[in-house]
Amino acid sequence: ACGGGGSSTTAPEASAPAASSEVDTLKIANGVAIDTLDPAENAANESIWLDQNIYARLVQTDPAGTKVVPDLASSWDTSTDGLTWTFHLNPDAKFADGTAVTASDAAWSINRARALEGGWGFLITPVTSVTASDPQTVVIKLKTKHAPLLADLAMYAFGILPQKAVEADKDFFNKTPYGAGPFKVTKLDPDSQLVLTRNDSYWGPKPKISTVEVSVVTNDNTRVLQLQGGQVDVIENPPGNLLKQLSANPKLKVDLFPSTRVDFMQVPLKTKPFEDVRVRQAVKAALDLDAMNTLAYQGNATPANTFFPYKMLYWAESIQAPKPDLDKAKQLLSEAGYPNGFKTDLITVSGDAAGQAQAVVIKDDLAKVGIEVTIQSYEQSTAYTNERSGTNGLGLRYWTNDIIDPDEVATFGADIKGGANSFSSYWGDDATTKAINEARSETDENKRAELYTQVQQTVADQAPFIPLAYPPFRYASGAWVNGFQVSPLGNYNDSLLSLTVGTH
Amino acid sequence: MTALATELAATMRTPLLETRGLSKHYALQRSTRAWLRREPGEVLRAVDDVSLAVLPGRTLGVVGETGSGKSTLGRLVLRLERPSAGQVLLDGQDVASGGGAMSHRLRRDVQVVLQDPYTSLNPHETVGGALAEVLKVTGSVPAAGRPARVAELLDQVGFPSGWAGRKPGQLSGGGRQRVSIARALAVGPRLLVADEPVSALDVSVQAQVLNLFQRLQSELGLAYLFITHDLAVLERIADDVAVLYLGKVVEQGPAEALFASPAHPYTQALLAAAPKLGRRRSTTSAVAGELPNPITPPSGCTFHPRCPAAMAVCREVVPLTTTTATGQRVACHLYPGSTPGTEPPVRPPSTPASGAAAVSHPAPSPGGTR
Amino acid sequence: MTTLVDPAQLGDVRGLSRARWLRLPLPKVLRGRFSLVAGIVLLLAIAVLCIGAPLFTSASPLDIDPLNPLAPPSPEHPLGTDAFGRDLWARVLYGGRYDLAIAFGATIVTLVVGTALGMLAAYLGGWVESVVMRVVDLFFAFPFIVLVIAIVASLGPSLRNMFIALWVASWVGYARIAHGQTLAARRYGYVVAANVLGYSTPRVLLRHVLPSVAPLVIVFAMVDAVGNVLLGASLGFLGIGVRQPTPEWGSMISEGQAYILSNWQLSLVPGIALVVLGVAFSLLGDGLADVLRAEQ
Amino acid sequence: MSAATPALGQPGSRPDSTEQVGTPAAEEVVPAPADRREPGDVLLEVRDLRVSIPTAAGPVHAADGVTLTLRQGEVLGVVGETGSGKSVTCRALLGLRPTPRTEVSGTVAYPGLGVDDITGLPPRRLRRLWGRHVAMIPQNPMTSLDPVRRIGDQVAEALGDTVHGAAARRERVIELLRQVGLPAPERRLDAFPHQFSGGMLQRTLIAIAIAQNPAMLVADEPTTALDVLIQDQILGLLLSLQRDLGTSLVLVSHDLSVVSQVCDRVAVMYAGQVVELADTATLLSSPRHPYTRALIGALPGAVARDEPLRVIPGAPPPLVGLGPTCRFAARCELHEAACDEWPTELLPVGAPAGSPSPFRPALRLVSHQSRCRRAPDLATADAAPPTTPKDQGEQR
Amino acid sequence: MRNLGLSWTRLANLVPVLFGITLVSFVLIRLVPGDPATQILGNRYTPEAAEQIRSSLGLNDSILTQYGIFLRSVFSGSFGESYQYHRPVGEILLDRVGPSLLLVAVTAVLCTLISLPLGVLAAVRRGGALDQGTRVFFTLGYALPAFLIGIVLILVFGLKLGWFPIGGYGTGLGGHLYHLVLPAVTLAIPFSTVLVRSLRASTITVLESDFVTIARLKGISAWSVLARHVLRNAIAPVAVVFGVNLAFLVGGTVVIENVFSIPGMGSLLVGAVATRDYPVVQAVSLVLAVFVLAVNVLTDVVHRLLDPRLAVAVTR
Ligand SMILES: Nc1ncnc2c1ncn2[C@@H]1O[C@H](COP(=O)(O)OP(=O)(O)OP(=O)(O)O)[C@@H](O)[C@H]1O
Ligand SMILES: Nc1ncnc2c1ncn2[C@@H]1O[C@H](COP(=O)(O)OP(=O)(O)OP(=O)(O)O)[C@@H](O)[C@H]1O
Ligand SMILES: [Mg+2]
Ligand SMILES: [Mg+2]
Ligand code: NI
Repeated sequence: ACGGGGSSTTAPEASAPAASSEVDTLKIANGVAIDTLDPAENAANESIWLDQNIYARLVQTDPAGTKVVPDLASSWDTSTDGLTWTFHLNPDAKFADGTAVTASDAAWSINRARALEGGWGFLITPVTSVTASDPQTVVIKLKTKHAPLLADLAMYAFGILPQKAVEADKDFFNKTPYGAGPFKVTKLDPDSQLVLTRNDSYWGPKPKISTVEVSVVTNDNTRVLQLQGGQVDVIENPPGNLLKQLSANPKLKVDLFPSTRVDFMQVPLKTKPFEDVRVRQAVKAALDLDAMNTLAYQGNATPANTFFPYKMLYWAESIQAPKPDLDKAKQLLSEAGYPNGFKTDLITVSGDAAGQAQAVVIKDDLAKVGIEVTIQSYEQSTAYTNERSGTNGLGLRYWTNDIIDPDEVATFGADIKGGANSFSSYWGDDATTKAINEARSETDENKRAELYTQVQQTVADQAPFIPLAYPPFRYASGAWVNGFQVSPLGNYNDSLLSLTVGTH
Repeated sequence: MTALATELAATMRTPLLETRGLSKHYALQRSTRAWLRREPGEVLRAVDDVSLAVLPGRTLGVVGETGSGKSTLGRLVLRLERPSAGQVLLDGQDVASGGGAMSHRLRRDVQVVLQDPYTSLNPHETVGGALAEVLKVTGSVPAAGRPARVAELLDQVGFPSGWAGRKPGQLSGGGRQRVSIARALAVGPRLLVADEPVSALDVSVQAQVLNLFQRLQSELGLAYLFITHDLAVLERIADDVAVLYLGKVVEQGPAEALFASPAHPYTQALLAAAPKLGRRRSTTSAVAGELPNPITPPSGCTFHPRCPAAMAVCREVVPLTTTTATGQRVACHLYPGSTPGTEPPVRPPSTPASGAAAVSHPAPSPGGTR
Repeated sequence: MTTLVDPAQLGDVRGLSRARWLRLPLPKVLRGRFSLVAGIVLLLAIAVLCIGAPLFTSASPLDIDPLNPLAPPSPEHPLGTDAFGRDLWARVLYGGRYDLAIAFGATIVTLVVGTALGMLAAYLGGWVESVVMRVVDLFFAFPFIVLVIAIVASLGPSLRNMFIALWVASWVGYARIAHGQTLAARRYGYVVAANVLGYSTPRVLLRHVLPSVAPLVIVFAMVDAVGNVLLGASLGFLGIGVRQPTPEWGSMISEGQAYILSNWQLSLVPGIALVVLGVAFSLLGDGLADVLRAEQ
Repeated sequence: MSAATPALGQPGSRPDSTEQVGTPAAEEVVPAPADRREPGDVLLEVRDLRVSIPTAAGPVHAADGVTLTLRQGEVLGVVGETGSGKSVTCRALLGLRPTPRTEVSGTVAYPGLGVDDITGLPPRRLRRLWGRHVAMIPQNPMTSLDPVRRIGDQVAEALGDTVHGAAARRERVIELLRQVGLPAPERRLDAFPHQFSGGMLQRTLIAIAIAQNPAMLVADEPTTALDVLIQDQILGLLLSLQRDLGTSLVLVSHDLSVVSQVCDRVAVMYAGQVVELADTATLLSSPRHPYTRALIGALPGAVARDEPLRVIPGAPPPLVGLGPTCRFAARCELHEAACDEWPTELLPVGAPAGSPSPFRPALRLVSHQSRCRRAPDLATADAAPPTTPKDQGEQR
Repeated sequence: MRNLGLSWTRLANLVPVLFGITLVSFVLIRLVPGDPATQILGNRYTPEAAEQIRSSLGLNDSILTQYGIFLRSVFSGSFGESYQYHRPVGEILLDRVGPSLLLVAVTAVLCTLISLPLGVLAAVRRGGALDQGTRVFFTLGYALPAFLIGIVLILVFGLKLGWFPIGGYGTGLGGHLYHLVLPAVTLAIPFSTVLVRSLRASTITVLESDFVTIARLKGISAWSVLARHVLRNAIAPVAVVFGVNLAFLVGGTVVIENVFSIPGMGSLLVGAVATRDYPVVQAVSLVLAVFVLAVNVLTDVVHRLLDPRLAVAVTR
């Protein structure tokens, strides 16, 4: 229940009746290649965010990331036991090839995503069936009540696909895939370029631009240079240190959007001395989250107080972010039997500038209480594999939400049985597990809030991992781009409907 | 007294080193196509059925043009390469079948002196160091006695022993050749294989080294297998001479007889072509034509395409070795007994020398030929 | 990204300008050899600056200063500070230690191993030669370094892993040179004589063949040392150089690369240091080639 | 002196060969003075030629005060040990320098060609001389032809503009190759040098040298790299070409036997200087320099087998920083204290100038010259030099 | 028809090398800790799901079976299916080969344009200003990391002067070439240092050789001597240097592809190792090797064409 506030948002509100765009192409430079455009299989954020421009879902999250609003389903009803959901499709909805979106397409698509091994089906485990009762009506049956159902269905993975076309061509997603979203793909070169073209069959408001060209430019500096040279209009992730310089340029602007990203430090609970909660608390007390914010994010992030994303649903504002207290840290360490500190490793992902900076600050902070840290950088895959065992020293990781409901983060982060071993800390607490399960099937908002606050507080006290920062999404764009907006979930499909590009 | 004399005579007859039917055939790489078609590979007969003997204390000179197989013969004798056929005998014993003891003996008894004075010594070792190394490795002299022995060796080759600390780079070609000889002497050999040891030296230095070779022979009783292309040198130093042509011995015999009346037309040509001081030359030459390709040697007598006395039989029949009246063993159809199955000889044995001379025989002294 | 093999560098000393003014009272080998003297002087200067770093700066290369990142030059920080407020001058000085370690450490191991393999292959011939030279071909044919880079990235950056990458990448050059030189040396009179004298294979190889193989290999090593430092820098650029927060020129350049638009000195200063080191080594290589050739 | 020489003294073979050569075209481009190939005329005049090569150890004086004349149709031999400066001197006659920074002084003039002095001329100006008037036959035929170009092209290149038209040039090339005794030349035009033996290469190089019928050929050890039999062939060929074309020939060799077989006159070089100069017979029969005597005595055939060879003790001095006095002094058996005071000069000794050459009566000899202070004593001494008892003279 | 030096023996010798490369890349990538399932699952990782994926990818089979399957896929040309892209690796390769190939080709052309005149002129005017200048320039070029050169080039020619695009690959052949100019220059600078030096040295050697003296003595002009005799002889050995160092060039493209955002093979390989996409790693290794070997064979052919002595020297 909060607006899109947070950090500075320099983009003006999209003026409703703006004339059509002067330049009808928007060029975006992303830092990461497209892994696939099959929504059920997507993993890379950048690709996920693009999916949402192509495939409409039954419902969607509003641009502020706070509530679920209609998409293909213009309305829905719930049975009184909360176990049967009926969705009524918009009769105007059409796929980009002009054929109508039918309930059986929708049911097929959701079932496809559910069935995919290693896919996102587990989120909606309580669902027993998804069927089309008539061409305009989708019926979803549950075995237990499931509060996050709508939020889950708004997720990209449950995008509605043209069943016939997908089934007819096994290379559908590698060529020029389309759905019922505002854009369709006209050129796909996963490692360098994606061209989105306006879908003229789209039932909703037509975008003012006709084409979006997304290029993949992995080198951070090269992206900035391309923006400075006017070769692109919007770039993802400009290096933090350049933000000041970029915003000083009247032709450019820096956009910081609130995100659901939470940076945290993983703690190897299975090993000495971290099995002792006092040691974990001492580490937490020694950290200077403000300094970290300054050096890693140029002050643009917010020090994290809980493991829930900043200002999202049920985020416990009341919990205090830790402040450096070296005396307390030293005292806790002595109590735990480590008055002179100890040595440990800190696993980081190489090439992640912010993470490296955080690591350097952590090393420096912990050195003050006698803990000697060796920074071990690995390429992402190895880093995560090493961290996952929970035995290889401290580690830096982050989380982002895919849905607006906190069920996902709570399950992964604090439920030892939730599949991710409480963010691989292997920390468990029966009360917390119970609270999370209750919250999932609880539909009363206040009760849910209470349960989630309890979970957040326990995690903050027990410190199985230590949340560090809430960084914003960083974009930079040319002053000639009007109305580029990113939702806290990272997608920008809503703004593409209304933004305009001027000559430059 | 008489018993000793006969024994002596017997040992004199046992050669120090002997080769019997020694051959070295280099197989040339076959093209893959030839290999696939199972065509036989080409073979270069660098040394072909060579039988020679070096007597103790005597010098066997080996002469021939480039590529005639002189160095290969030397390498075979030194067992730096395995023969394709034939044997090398040391004191009448086969080296190959003699096992480790035999090859050890070969390394002690037979040493080498090479042509290029600039690569024959390790440039990074001092003269004294190189000699001491030999003494150390062969274990013949205890460490304490080595400096004295080194000095002795250097003295023996006429190299100032005060220069033992010098490196080869500081020496002239002649100096290096002396050190090479001293190094070979350090093991106490009985035979030196010398592969063109004076070819790279200036006349004045060449004279010094030749004198040295001769003095060492008389002082130490060394035998030499002396390889060279220079007949003047050979005439001076050799007791016996073998003439090689395309891997085969075409003529061999006592040096004196061979130089006085060369039997084989090839030997005659070599002698005619060798420049002699003060002899005025004409515009004609001893022999026409080039050395044939050793991979595809001519049929019959391999010298026939260039031979001024070639006959029809030479093109077809390989001549056998026969002994001439003057005592050389020669493989040439001009001599009785060299053409298998044809007796009497095609020509009387006395004429061959004059036959060759008709082509070109040098006038003995300078005189106007134009 | 292996070191470029440059026969010219190995064989060419003709273009050297022998400075006439260089008539200082120097040991004989140094006299008149501008390249050699300049190379030694430069390398010594770098070594003194880096090893004696505490004498030239009081700042620590590791202490961060969150309040003072990316500061411009000041009396306190002669070259300013980096993104963590660390003193750039101190980092350059201390960082050189690692580069010298890389230049020597990585190079010496490949020099020894590669040379030994090449020599053995050429001298022993037969199947040993076939196997070794096939492997050499393999390493020459495939840009192994790319694979190794990727794999080291997975193993995690550290000086050790970087050494492994450098070793894997550059031993072949030595093996090739040593192989060729040994083949040639096998025909030298003194090597033939050593065989006839009945010397053992190790003795022939070490005492008689090695001295003629060494010069070219050593000159190549000078080139390779620069190549190794550069390769280290490339590893740093791909985020897999030495471990944070270790200062090492290559990784400093690549860290600074992120700031090249705002604080270019962060890359430029270690870049210049690297070039100076490279120039020192290539002068030394030229000079050594000159000396070794004169000795022959 | 030259006018006195009757042109008829030369046998008729020359017109013969020039006709084959297609002379009219060739004659036209040659400057007028060159036409007068009168045997006996002075073709080349070298005076006080000095060549100094800068090295790290100081300047090397590879030629130090060389004075020579060469007449039309004469064969001059140059002998000396390795490093005595034979090659540098002879190349300097063509205007070649061993390194770009080598300093050359003195005069090298071609009166017979109307060329005053070529020392110090840039290659650009020398090109007029090269090929047309002077040519060289190198020591090592294996390295003297461009390995990547066909034999025919390389010979054709040497024709300059004496022959025009592709077919004519081809004909001329074949003719030249036939002239030098290359078998089946028309089939070998497309061959590459590596397909030729050393002897065939040397023949090709001789063809290149005589392509424009030059007045002078410099042959720098043309047979040293070759086998005895081939050496014999090449020397015969050179002699017959020299005779047929009337070319002057400078023949360099380290082998006195070779030189004595072929040359009219011989210059003996030692340490960058000509120490004795005489016609061949005189030189061999009454050498007037101890070095020449020693050289003759050191030949393997000079003494009987059981006698040790006579050797020259020591080694030649390095050519750096030598003074004006005798350079052979340290190795000389006739050395006296007075020799160390006496700056050497090449002075006439013995037989008077102008007596006819025993080989070629048309040529008249210059005086016998020697650089030895004691040359007059040698005239009376026994022609054969005394023996040196020991062989242990090796010094450096 | 002249023998181009492409002897079957030579080609047959490449087979063990290629085989070795498949083996080495196959084993090496499997030695790296971390497994493909982790990558595929990402946040959704559970041990069970991972196990499921591993068995469906055949990673639980014996290593020999896996190698056999891989070899079969090589011969079928499909190279298997990428774990990450869910596409046949062959197809992915087809997309990526172009940029890399073009980059190397443009670089090679640039190298030639840079080194040929500089190397020869430096040798002809040895010790002159051009020689010294070339020397300094290339000492720097050799000692500077390529990525730094690349960034500076972008700053100057991309941003300041605006002559060339800042990264990217463009569309159409013209577009590709235009986009590849800066990256190719970046690669060409260090690569040329070697070529210039060896060309200079070989030119000097040729200039000092006997046959050049003989050619000059024919009385032909200095330019004719240079053009007819010196150039071809000097270039021949440099062709070998080029081939020997080709792996360097291909290795260098990894970094350059990153700086200039070119979707080539280098970045594909690095990415594939990072995601443990075994089929891609194996296929890219093989293709890169084939490419390098092919160019090496090509430089051999060029060398043989330039130097007739080698044309028949199949022996030995
Ligand atoms: N290792 C080898 N492989 C193949 N052929 C060889 C080998 N060694 C020598 N030959 C050939 O054998 C023949 C004889 O060579 P060898 O060196 O014995 O001749 P040589 O008489 O010593 O010649 P030179 O006077 O040039 O030293 C030559 O044709 C040579 O090419
Ligand atoms: N390029 C050079 N650089 C330095 N010194 C040289 C050079 N060329 C010749 N010399 C020196 O000049 C002297 C004369 O050399 P030259 O080649 O003329 O001797 P040579 O009589 O022809 O000897 P050889 O019989 O060995 O051919 C030698 O001492 C030699 O070292
Ligand atoms: Mg030989
Ligand atoms: Mg010479
Ligand atoms: Ni000789």
